[in-house]
This record gives sequence, C-alpha cells and structure tokens, in this order.
Amino acid sequence: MLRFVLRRCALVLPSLLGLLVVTFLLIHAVPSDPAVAMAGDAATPEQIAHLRQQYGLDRPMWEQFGLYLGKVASFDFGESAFSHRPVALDIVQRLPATLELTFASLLLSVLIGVPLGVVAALKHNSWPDYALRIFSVLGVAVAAFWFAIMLQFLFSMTLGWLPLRGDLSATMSRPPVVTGFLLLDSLIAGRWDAFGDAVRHLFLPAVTLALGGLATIVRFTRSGVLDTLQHDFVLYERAVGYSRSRLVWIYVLRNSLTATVTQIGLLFGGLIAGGVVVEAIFDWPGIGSYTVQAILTGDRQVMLAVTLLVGAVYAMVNILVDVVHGLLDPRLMGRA
Amino acid sequence: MRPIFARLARDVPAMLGLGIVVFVLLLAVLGPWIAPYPGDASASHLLRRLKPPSLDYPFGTDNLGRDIFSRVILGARGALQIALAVVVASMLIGVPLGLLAGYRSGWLSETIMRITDVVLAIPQLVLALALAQLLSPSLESAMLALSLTYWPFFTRIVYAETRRLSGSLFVDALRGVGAGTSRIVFLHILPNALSPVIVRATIGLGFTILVAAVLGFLGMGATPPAPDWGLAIAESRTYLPKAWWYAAFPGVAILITVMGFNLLGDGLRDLVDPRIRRSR
Amino acid sequence: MIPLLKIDGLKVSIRTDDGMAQVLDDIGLTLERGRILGVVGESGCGKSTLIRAVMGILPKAAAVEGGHIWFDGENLLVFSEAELNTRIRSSGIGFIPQDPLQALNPVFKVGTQLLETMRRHAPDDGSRGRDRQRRHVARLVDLLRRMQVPDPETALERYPHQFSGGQRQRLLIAAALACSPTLLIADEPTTALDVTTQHQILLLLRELVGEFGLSLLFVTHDFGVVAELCDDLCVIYAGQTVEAGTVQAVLQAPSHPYTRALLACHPDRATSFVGIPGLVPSPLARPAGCQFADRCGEALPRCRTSSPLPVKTRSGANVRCVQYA
Amino acid sequence: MTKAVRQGGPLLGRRKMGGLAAGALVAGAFPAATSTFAQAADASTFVSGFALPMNLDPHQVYDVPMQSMMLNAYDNLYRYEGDPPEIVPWLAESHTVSDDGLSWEFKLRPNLKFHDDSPLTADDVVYSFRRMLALALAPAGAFLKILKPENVTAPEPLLVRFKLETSYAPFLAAIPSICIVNPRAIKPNEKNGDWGKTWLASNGAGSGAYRIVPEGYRPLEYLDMEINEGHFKGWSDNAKPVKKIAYRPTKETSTRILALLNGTLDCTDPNLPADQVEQINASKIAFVQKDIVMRTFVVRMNNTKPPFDNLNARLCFAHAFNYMGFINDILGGYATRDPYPMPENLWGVPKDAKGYDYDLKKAKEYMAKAMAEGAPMKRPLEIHVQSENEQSVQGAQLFQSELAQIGINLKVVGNIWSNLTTAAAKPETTPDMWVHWVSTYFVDPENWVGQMYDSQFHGTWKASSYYKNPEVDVLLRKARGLVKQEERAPLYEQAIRKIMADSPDIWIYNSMQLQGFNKRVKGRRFCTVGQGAELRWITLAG
Repeated sequence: MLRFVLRRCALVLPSLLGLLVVTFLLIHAVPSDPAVAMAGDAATPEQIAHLRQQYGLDRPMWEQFGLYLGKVASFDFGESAFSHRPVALDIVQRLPATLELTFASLLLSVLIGVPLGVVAALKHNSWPDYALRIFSVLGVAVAAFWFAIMLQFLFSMTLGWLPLRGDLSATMSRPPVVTGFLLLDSLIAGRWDAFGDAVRHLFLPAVTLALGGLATIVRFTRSGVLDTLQHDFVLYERAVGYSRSRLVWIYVLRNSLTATVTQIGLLFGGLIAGGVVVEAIFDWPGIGSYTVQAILTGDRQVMLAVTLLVGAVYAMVNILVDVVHGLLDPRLMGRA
Repeated sequence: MRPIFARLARDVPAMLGLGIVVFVLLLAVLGPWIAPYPGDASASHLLRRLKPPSLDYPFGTDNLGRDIFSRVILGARGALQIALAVVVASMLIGVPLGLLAGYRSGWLSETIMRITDVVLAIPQLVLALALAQLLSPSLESAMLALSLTYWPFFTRIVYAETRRLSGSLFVDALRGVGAGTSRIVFLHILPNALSPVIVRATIGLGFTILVAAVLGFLGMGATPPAPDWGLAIAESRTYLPKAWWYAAFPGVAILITVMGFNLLGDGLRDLVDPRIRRSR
Repeated sequence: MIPLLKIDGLKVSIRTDDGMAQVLDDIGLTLERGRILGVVGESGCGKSTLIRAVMGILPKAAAVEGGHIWFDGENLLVFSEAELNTRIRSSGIGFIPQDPLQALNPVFKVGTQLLETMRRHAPDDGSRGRDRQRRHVARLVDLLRRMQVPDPETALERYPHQFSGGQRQRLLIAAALACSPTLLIADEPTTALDVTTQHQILLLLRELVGEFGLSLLFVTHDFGVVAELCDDLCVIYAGQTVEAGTVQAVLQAPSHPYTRALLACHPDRATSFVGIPGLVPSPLARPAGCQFADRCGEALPRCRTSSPLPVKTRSGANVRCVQYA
Repeated sequence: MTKAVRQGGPLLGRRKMGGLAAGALVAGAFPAATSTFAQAADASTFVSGFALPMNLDPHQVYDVPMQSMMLNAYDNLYRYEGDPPEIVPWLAESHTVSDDGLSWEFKLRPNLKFHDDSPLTADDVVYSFRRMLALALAPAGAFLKILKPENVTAPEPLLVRFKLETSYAPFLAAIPSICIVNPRAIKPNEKNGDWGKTWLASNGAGSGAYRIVPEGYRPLEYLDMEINEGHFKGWSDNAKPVKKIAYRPTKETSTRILALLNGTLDCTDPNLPADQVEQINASKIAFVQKDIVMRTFVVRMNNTKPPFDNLNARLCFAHAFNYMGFINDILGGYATRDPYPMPENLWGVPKDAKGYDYDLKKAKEYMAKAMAEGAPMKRPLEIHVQSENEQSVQGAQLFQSELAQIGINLKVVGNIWSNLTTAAAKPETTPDMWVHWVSTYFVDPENWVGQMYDSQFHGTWKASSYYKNPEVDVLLRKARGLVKQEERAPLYEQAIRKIMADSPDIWIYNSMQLQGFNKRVKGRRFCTVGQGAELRWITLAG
C-alpha cells in the first residue's frame, strides 16, 4: 500500500513539471507588462523600468524560468507583484478556507447525492427516477450566482437564520491561528461560540457549491447501482434473505461507488475553480477570489502558483481516489 | 438506429432534453423574426430603463432600456454558436490525436497522452481566464480558451476506444486482408468510436454554454452590446436585488438550455454504451 | 404425508420491451421429503424463472398469473416479502447458486457475507449478541471443514477471489446449510466447474442430503448429472412440464418425444452428435397446441391445434403429449 | 407576438417563476426583517464596507482604498480636511518654504507618539520619506524626480527639512499622501535590506487614530482596527467614538446592498450604483449619502491615430456623446456635467469657457468637414472599456448607439485595467478610444491637466491621448514651477482654454459619490480626498 502511494507520488512530479512549463509559457505570452501594473496608477516610466529590472523581467524567458524553478523547488513562489506579499504566505492563509468550503460542500453532496442516486437506480425508469435526474441536471445547469442570491434572500433576509457574507461575524474575535482551518482552530481554542458562528457562515456557500457536485454524484451513483444490480450476487443475496435495506445500502452500494469516488476526485479539482463565483458572492476568504484578483491584475507569480497548487491538489486527490478504490475493492489491492 | 431511437423515445427526461434542444435551435435560427424588438440587439432607449415585466416587455427591460425578452431570444444563436464552435474545435484537435495515440504505439503515443494528462491537470477556469486576458477579453479568446481546455476529454475517449478496437478481432482480420492503416482507422475504427464522442459532445455543448456564462460573469466572455445571456447576468449584478428580472430571465434561458443538452446527453449515454459511465 | 414442495399450474409472464413473455406456462412438480428431484431443460426453457418464483425473487416486471407453490403445505405465492424473509429464505429453503464466482459479493469477506445470512436466519438457540455470533462462526467453521474447504479457520477472513472455483462452491453449499433448512435448491451448481470437481461436489451433495435429512431440488440441463444424483426427474420445455417421474422410469423409457430427443443429444448416449432441429418457441409468441410440435419428428396435425394436458403413463411418469391422451 | 410569449411560457417551470416572484416580493419586504446577524446591538464596532488596498504598507500602495485605510491607521505631516478640501497642519504644526520653492521646512508638534508609545520625532519622518523613496513605488511618483533621499534631513528633533531638485508647486499638495511610519517597529522585521516591505504589508507601524490588529487581517478580505486612545488629536471632539473598525469589503453589489439592508454593514463602499439609491432610501434601516467629489470621467481619444488626428473629427465625437442623457437617465442625476478636463470645483478652471454639448446635427457637420479633409470617419473604430466596471460599459454602449445614428461604426471592446495601462504605454498600442476616471491623488490641477496634457508624460496612462501642443506644454511647465496659487491659476486657465479648443478627449462629468449608511451612523465628516473614509468622528447611535 505504502509503496503504491509512493510510486504514484513519484509519477506526479514529471506531470507537475510539465504543468509548470506549459503555464509558464502561457502566462509569459500575456502581453500586459506586469511592471506597469505593479507600479500602480501614479507611477512614472522610470519607476516602471526600475521594477522591471528588480524583478528580472528584462531577462530572457528561459533565464526567468530557471530562476523560478529553483525557487519553486524550495517552496518559494515569489512575491505577488501587486500586494508585495509572499505568494506562499497568501496561499497558506487562504487555502484552508477554500478546503473547508470544498470539504463541506463535498460532504453535503455526498450525503445527499449518494442516497438520491441509489433511490433513482432502484426506481429506474419510473417517475421518481426521472424527477431525480431532471432535478440533478438542474443542479448543474443553474447559474451558481443566481442560486446563491436566492439563498441569501431566503435565509439571510427573510428568515434571518443565517449570515449573509464572510466566514465569521464582524463582532466575533478570531480564535488564534493554529491550523488555519477556522473550524478546527475554534475547537482547539475551545471557542464554541466561534465554532457555531463559523458553521453558520459556512452553510450557504457550501450549499451553493454542493449543487453542481450533487448532480454528478447522483448521476454516477445511479449508474453504479444500476450496474451492480445486474450482478448475480445481488440475486443470490436476495435469495438467501439479506434484509432489503442492508442489501441496498451496504452490499450493493459499496460495489457501486467506484465510479462515484472517481467523480468525487474530479469534482474536487473543479470545486476549487468553481468556488470562484461562490467565494465572490459570499466574500469567502479563499483561493478562488485570490485567483480571480490575480488574473484581473495580471499577477503572474500568483497565477503560476495557483495553477501548480490546483494541479498538485488534483494529483493528490487522484492518488487518494486510487487508495479509496483499493479500500472499496480488495481485488484491486491484490493487483497493486 | 431505429431501436435506439425507440428506446430513447421512452426515456422521458431524454425526450424532454431533445425537445428543449430543438426549441433552442429553432430560436437560434428564427430569432430575429420571433423577437418583438429585434433592433434591441444594439439600440438603447434611455427613457425606459429597468422596467419590470409587463405586457409590452414580458421579461422587463435592461439597464439601457432594451427589451430583455427580445435579447433572450436573440441570445440563443450566440450561445449555440459558441458551444458548437468550441465543441467542434475540441473535437478537431482531440479526435485525431486520440486516434493517433491509440492506433500507434511507442513514443508518439506516449507523448500525446502525457501532454493530454498535463493539460487535463490545468485548472480549466484559470487557463481560460489567463488566455482570455492574453488575447484581450472577447468572445473569440474565450472560445479559444475553452477549446484548448476541452480537447483532452475527446482525446482520452477516442484513445481508449481505439485501443480497444485495434486489439479486436475484426481489426486483426482487416489487417490480415491487407487493409491500409488510414483505411482501418477512418473507415472502421472511427465510426465505432463515434458514439461515445457524440455523447461527450452533447454534454460538452451544455457545459460550454455554462462556462462561457461564467467567463461572461467575470468579464472575460462576450462583449457588449451582444445579447449574450452570460453577459446579461454579469451586467445585471449592479442592479440586483431590485431589478431581479434582469438576471432571472437570461439565467433561466441558460438553465433550460444547459439542462436540455445534459438530459439529452445523459439519455444517449445510457443508451449507447454503459462502459463510458466510467470515463467521466 | 404432504410433499415438501409441490408446484402446480404455475404461470409466470414477464413484461418486456417487445410485449408480454409467457415464460412459465403450467409448471407442475412434486418433491417428496428426503428425495432429490432433478429439473431438466434446455437453456431458455424457464428453469431460472422457476427457481426465482420459488425463492420469491422474480424480477419486477414479472407477474404470477396462476398456480401454487406449496412448501410444507403452505402456498409461498401468498407470502409477503417480509414473511418470505423471516420464515422461508435460508431457514426453510437453502439456495446454492449457479456460478460461485458471480454469486459472492467480491468486495466483502466471505465470513461477513455468510454471517449476514446467519445473523437473520439461523435458528434461535437462545444465545444473543457476541455469544450468538461466536456460535455462528463455530458452526460455519465446522461446516467448512465438513465441506473439505482447506484452512476453514481462516477462510472466513478471506475474500471470494482468493478461493478457487470448487472451493467457492463448497463455501456456498456450507452457506446454504448454515441455517438448517429442510429444502435445498441448487441451480446448476456444477456447470462452472471442471469435470473432476463437478463429480466431487455431486458426491458431497448426495452425502449431505442423507446426513442432514434434506430434500434437494436440483436444476440442470445435463441428464448425466441427473442420472448420477437424482431420485426423481422433471423435464420442462417452453415453460411447461412435459414429463415427470422417477429417474429410473423416465430414463429407461422416456415417453415424451422431447425427452427422447434430449437424451439422444446427450454425449453419453448419442450414437451421433445431433442436436434437436429448430428453436424453442419465443415466449413472446407461444404457438397454439403443443409447444414442441414444430420440432417434433412425430408431430400430428392435431398437435398444432389442441394443447395436451399431462397424463400418467404405464411406467408411472406424467407426460404432456397427445400420443398418450 | 403574443404567440411567441406563449411559446416561451411553459418552459419556465411554475416553481421557478414562483421562486423569482418570491425573490421580488422579498426584495420589497426585507427591510422589516430583523436578522439575528444584524449586529445592531454592538454599538462599539463599526463594520465598514470600504474596499481594502492590495496590502497595508502605505509606501507601497497609493490608491483610493489605501487612503481609506491610512487616514485611520497612520498620520501625515499635513492632511486634507473638510469639504471643499483644505490642506491643514496635522503632525506638523506649520511649514515654511523658501522663495525659490526649493527648501521646505516642517515643524512637528511636541509629544507625538506611535502606537507602541515610542515618541514620533523628525528622525522618524526622515526615515519614512527615505523609505518611500527607496521603495520607489506608487506613492513615490510625485517625489522621485524632485527629491533625493539624502536631501530629507532632521536638523532639529522636531524639524524636518526637504531640499528639492527643482521647484515643484504640487509638493505641499502631495505631502498628505505620505504616511509617517515607525522605524522601531519596522527595522527588526527587515530582510535583506527590504525596508521591512514584506512585514509592513501585513502589519501596522503608525500613530493614527486606530491601530491595525494584525491577527484580524487577511489581504483584500478583512481587516480589524482598534481605537488608539492616546492619539495626538485626542478624542475630545467625539464623546463616543467606535472602539473597533471592522473592514468587511463586499465584492458583489447585490451582497453589498443586502448586507447594508440587514444591518451586517454600517456603510458600503463609496461607489454605489445610482440605480440602488431609491431602494436603500426606502428602507427603514439605511440611507444613501451623496457627496460631490473630484473624480472626472473621460473618454480618451488616441490623437495619433486617424481620424482622431483631425480636429474636426474630434469635435464631431465631442458633439455625439449624449452627456445629459447619460448623467440624468443612467446615473440618475447623481453626477455633475463637467465640460472641463478637470473637476469643475477645483481652482484653475476657466469658468467662462464653454464646453461641448450633445448635438448630432453639429456632429454631422463636423464629420462632413473632417471627411472633406480626408479623415477616415467610416473606418471601424474601437472603444475599450473596463469590463468589470459596469458604468464604463454603459457609457460606451450609449456612445455606440448615438454614433450609429450618424453612420459611425464603433465597436465596444471589453478589457481590464492592467492590459489597458500596458497598452497605453505606446501610441501604436493605445486603443482608438477608451474610458476611465481620474481620481484625486492630490488636490491640484497637476493631478489632472498637468499630467494628462503635458507631452512629457506620454507613455503613462494619464497622458494616453498623446496630445501635444507646445504652447500648452510651456504653460503647464511654468505653472508647475511656481508656488503661489494666485500665480498658477491664470496659467492653468489659459492652458485649459487651449486644450478645450483642441478637444483631445471627451470630458463627461465630475462624480457624485454615493455611499450607503446604516441610520445608526452619526457624526460623519466628508472630505473628497479619501472619499470620507476617515472615521474618527463617527458615533454609533443606540
């Protein structure tokens, strides 16, 4: 098992290097001169030239790449051209918020999506199935931002149950940063008030983000269960009198989750990017709004770092997916 | 073909999807003749800004006094154009690469598939946004960006199918009777690999409309005064929550169209080949 | 004494994309206590549907249109799903499936799966909780040892793919016996096995019937197996019982032309390898009259008009053929 | 046409319509809802919707969001106060300037203290200016050419002396843009001679009325500040100041409005769209504050590209913009028509000069003249807008539809600020036309006409019309070298008259700032520099 994981990790490195080269080339083909934007509104041409020299922007591209690679190897992602803060610091501060949101929404979509997918499969080709399929496709097709605003209306304005924006109330003091994950840090500090407040703030963005993932999970669980139900062992298990619920929710479901787990892996990458809109609407202090900001200002260091980061997360999650596949299906472990 | 269609006809969601797709296609073709104010594609009328839905303007008017109903109808053509252009372009890149990588083996195949993997790992939205910025934000650059990030999906599917088929008996038999490579690939493998490609493309059409709308939302897609749905939503944000109709109707148009393509694609997927359930 | 299992006039149809399929059309059979009944027929004649009807696991699209399934004097067809589960499955009727590789859930340990059945269906011996589970494990280990499964103590901790085909079939037989049923139904349990293993399994089954005082309903397409194992025989064709009687009687003097044709095909007996010409009629379009008429070498004009009913022949068998009417 | 309506009808699911309708109803009804999260109960925390700067170092960033942050966390030698803005002594008590305008001396108040209680003296001022010059980032723009680091000195503990390279009139006007920072807080955090750049980007080292709480800072997301009881100004003029300022910038307009209406925010950012005013004023909880600021809206023309190199062509375009339609109908009247290349409320504007009005007939006449002179008026033209800024898009769209009426083909191209400023660095890459605002970086004509129309600034975005008139260059340079306002004003008036005659750009309006406030906010004072972001006078009622 350990050897399997290590081998997969080793295979990831060349991919990440390839990703780095491709993004580096792409981003450096962007015509906008970072030095101009970096210097700010009131800058003089001399200031701009000075910056260009300071950041090595006047050197040939391969030389810039070499320098960058050397730094990346030591986890130094340079400095944002605009905030002048170390990109690594910004990412370390923001990634936990996005991960928290991503996990919460994945949890929601799995907790809701898997049962719905199973029900759709059991009611295959009948009205409940149709309704669930249409509903889940609606989830993909609805514009997240519009849905988010509707949630804000209902839960924050009319009912007043949940907060409108942000990750913590303005009047609530933040627990000391230990892990960077607000929920965990609240628990570590024993701050139940902050924990409750943070959970309430997490709710609406997580629901919005869960919507797209929900549809995918329903869809793949449904087809996974349909596939499993074709197998002889289901018939056997019925014949020897397994209870219906245990048959479906334990014995069939575990066989059906392979495709779903693959999808969860793919979703994870998508959620980080898809979080952009949700993070903007709910002012969630995560990596999504950071990325958009970087793109709008042409902040190359940040764009590179985020691309690498998302690529790395994508790769890690896919390794995790393989591991989970192994846990779900012992036959795969035998082969690995 | 006939029994497939008969089975599709019994799949209620898929038929709903087909109905929607046909309806949107009709709107796209006939839009300028159906829309009550076809001139509102570009004209502005300051005196009737942001009017709520009424008999004259069933969906209300926008920030420049244009009839949203007309613009929603006129937007169908653009939405389909983007979607088709992106999907066709991705297929033109992805399918030949997949055939090549799948039929040949050795370094060429390896290289193609490794590049495909790398491109797949690039966060799509980030690349699309970066490219949109690279070429200055416009519909064309958004389309290019989307195509550049979408082709690997086709390459993967075609690669897998080609691998499977080129190992199959009938291709061996063809080789045995001395059929040329291009003949085998184009006359025998490609048609067989086509059905998963079509399914992927159908879903891709819906997906592209949605991503194009997200790009529009971030100011990287269509440019004014195009009656683009995503752009309308982006423009409407300044007027929310009061002018709810401004965002709602273009939003519903996107919702229905994307839903149509997805339902149809899902139905086809269920029909054509159970195996591709596993390949996303 | 009433027979342990008696089926009469069983009719089952299944709704398909292309219309209603009359899969079972007047099946009748009787299994006396302590005996082994072989049910023989070609593929597609309705054997699987028959078993699923007895176990109460017919597909959703299927409907029972007539007949009875008497098990120990009670009609199983009127049982609810819950009653079937609590009173019949495993505890009353043990089931040995056709393909041991496909029948075990690949992602769960063998022990987990076998104990799942016992937890619900093993006879109540007064023990509870951990204690009950421990007794179940002990019984399974005993059974596995009896079935000659190697390393019975660790077998429960292994996954299905870690066993060979024959071993898996032994596991499943042990599973079928675990809850002390009075009837075993075996669905071609040896087809997936090689000849030697097949023989061993048959011997084992034969022994077990005597040892545990069981009755066995054995479904197969192979007369050779029937001859080796069974006491009684029931031949079905196109959803109907065409001939039934003791193995001895039927094999010595097969009455129905179909039985004769089948026997002629059997490699042990056939003088030359000839199949029965023609195809089983589609269940979607059952012809009028005798179902076998189209393929029957002895068919008469009236065979195509009137449906024969089963009659008793001199040898003591029941035959559905106009020749005997 | 009703047929088409009916066709569209069934597509919208009943529930969807219901949801929308509910949304609309709610939009009217929610001010009544008192939310658990409307934190009106806490009268000591002011939740501000002002945007945050890219980072917290006032020597690295200088823009409108930075002003709103630094006016509260830092102090300056002089500061703009009041409306209209007036430059007043702040950390300095007074200043003197030599007759040649080269030597400036500022006398500091005694007993000034930083947040760490260490004394603020002339040495710290010297350190601050040298740091600003060494970093050479945005705030240094006004100083780099005229001030060398070694020429900022502290001859006495409370006296700072500046020796300028050349006489530069706007020097005093630019003094409020430089914050005095605490070297004792910064120096321990310096790395490789970076002047503590990385550290100060996320921390505070000032003396202002409020103190930055570093744990409460996440770039562009949130920032907490707490009151500095020992601020040199004292708190005698505000009996109940807010104890804590919580910056919670809100990115989406809709969230911003909702947050104001349910009490989550005490104020929005100062760029509220005009269409939102009515709704907010109708609520029980909030209102919109209107203030005239100095922020002009300009459509630039690239004077080097035909047809814009032709005066008649430029005059044609100047007459084709529907100024009042844009201001009254789209901006709801919340702006002032400003025909000058400068805010009309600033000194140096020739009040008698007449600007251009919307008149398509005249535009056509000029177009004919221009075409007679060979200007390619019919070629497809492009106007670039900032996509993320709805108002610039609307202005361009309006212009496009007017020009279409006289047969000119204008294409609206969405773009973003960083690309536009890069493109504006060369005349070849500068778009035909583009749209932007010019905010108050310092209150001086130099901020507008000086930097926009003196040809020495070609290559910067402010001078991106590439206008060159030697007479104007002479006037503007002369005015820049003089110190006295009464001597400079006539020069600017003269220059502006010439510029207006050449019509290099289309000047549209001077902004009115719209900012939403919770009704519990009392005591606000406004100044156009910083857009009223200084919060030391604020009290929260209830």
